[in-house]
Amino acid sequence: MSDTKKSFLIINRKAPYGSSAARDALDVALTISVFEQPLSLLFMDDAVLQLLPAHNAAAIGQKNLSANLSMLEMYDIDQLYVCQRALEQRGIRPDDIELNIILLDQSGIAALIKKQDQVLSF
Amino acid sequence: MIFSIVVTGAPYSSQASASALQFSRSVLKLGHTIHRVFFYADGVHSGSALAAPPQDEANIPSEWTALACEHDLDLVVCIAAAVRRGVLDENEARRYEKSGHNLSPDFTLSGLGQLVEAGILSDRVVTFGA
Amino acid sequence: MDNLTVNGVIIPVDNEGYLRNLDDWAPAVAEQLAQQEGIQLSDAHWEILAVLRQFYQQFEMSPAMRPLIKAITAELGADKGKSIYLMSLFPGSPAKLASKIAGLPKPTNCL
Amino acid sequence: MTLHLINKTPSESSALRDSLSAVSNGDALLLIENGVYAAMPAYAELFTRLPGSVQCYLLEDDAIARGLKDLNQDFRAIGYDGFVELSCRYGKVVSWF
Repeated sequence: MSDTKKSFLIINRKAPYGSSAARDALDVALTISVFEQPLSLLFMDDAVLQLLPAHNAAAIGQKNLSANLSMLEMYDIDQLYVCQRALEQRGIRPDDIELNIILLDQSGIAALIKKQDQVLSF
Repeated sequence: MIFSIVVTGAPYSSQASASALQFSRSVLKLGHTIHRVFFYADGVHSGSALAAPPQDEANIPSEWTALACEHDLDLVVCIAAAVRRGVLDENEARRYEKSGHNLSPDFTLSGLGQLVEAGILSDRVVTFGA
Repeated sequence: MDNLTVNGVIIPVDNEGYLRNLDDWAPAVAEQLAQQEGIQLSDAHWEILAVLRQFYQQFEMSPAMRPLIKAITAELGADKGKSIYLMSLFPGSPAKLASKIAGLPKPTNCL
Repeated sequence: MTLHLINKTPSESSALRDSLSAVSNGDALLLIENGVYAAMPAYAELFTRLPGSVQCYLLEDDAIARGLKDLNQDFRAIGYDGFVELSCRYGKVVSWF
């Protein structure tokens, strides 16, 4: 869609459902992918809670974010980075997550941010 | 330098829109360009033409309008976020069979592609979040 | 747009011809939705609609063009996973048009 | 290099903590809105492990609005023009909220 390429990073930091942040970030990610720009997603802080499996959001009248997230690979969005410390703090093991994720420590996160052209936060 | 600005907080609920407004004024004053201001999530309420704050408070939506008129700014409100929250232009009101519309004429409803395009074409994207 | 009448039952559609209640969708309804768009559904159309409905069921979102093609390639083979093929079945904006006939939600004009 | 923009107090969200863990050498921090409270002396401890190459700023209008005085001397007060200049000087702006 555009000859210019910019690398985008979306930083997710919010838990799902309680606010629109997770869904807002997902919609932006899908759009960036439609524009065929290099894209990475980073899950920090409470956003790692988005990655827990087996949501059943119909119970609260919302759409199922884990179903939506499993769609990312259909959009060829495969750079999913996760803050290791955020997982540990919440007692989540990487094996609990059904998506293909890349764990990052603090310096890994700094390096990821450093190499981006644009960073959008949610 | 080419800037784009993203606002995700609603005026009067958060400071985001007011900060973005001040920042935008400085960007323009210093001779830079604003490619687009994109209102997303609760930020869409900045586009309401019906906001009526008390006279001794800032009217943030109309301040955006004034700035846009003066500098020919592209103020884009995310259509999906806006329609959900009841911020509609005439066209969407017709599309969803609603009795009224409230988007200020100086704002445009458009898709998230406008945000991504702004990111591609701008040197800096600055987000004012809530 | 006029409401549909399918087997004597009135199926309400909005002013753009989208189903007002997604639960109303049935194959006979799809036939009429397609007719409104000037399309006579063939087996070739039906297998695309099936992929689309399955996509929506699995991911709870309607696909953009590229992921739709990816899903069709996976289900129906690479010959059919091509935008030119989809254009021939659902002219103009295939993802949008097929979604409408498949009874998926009205798109938000998000791009 | 990155300008990190923080608009929350140290306790209303993890914005500040997350930004501090994501800085690289040569980055800058700018506190705006409620973020300026982090420049109160009581919070000085939070910033002691920052690399010396990281410059710290706060938006003066937001500090004045909140009646904040005698703030952490490591933070330089700037106006919106200074905010714009920092955005230009650093390669990108990352918002933490």
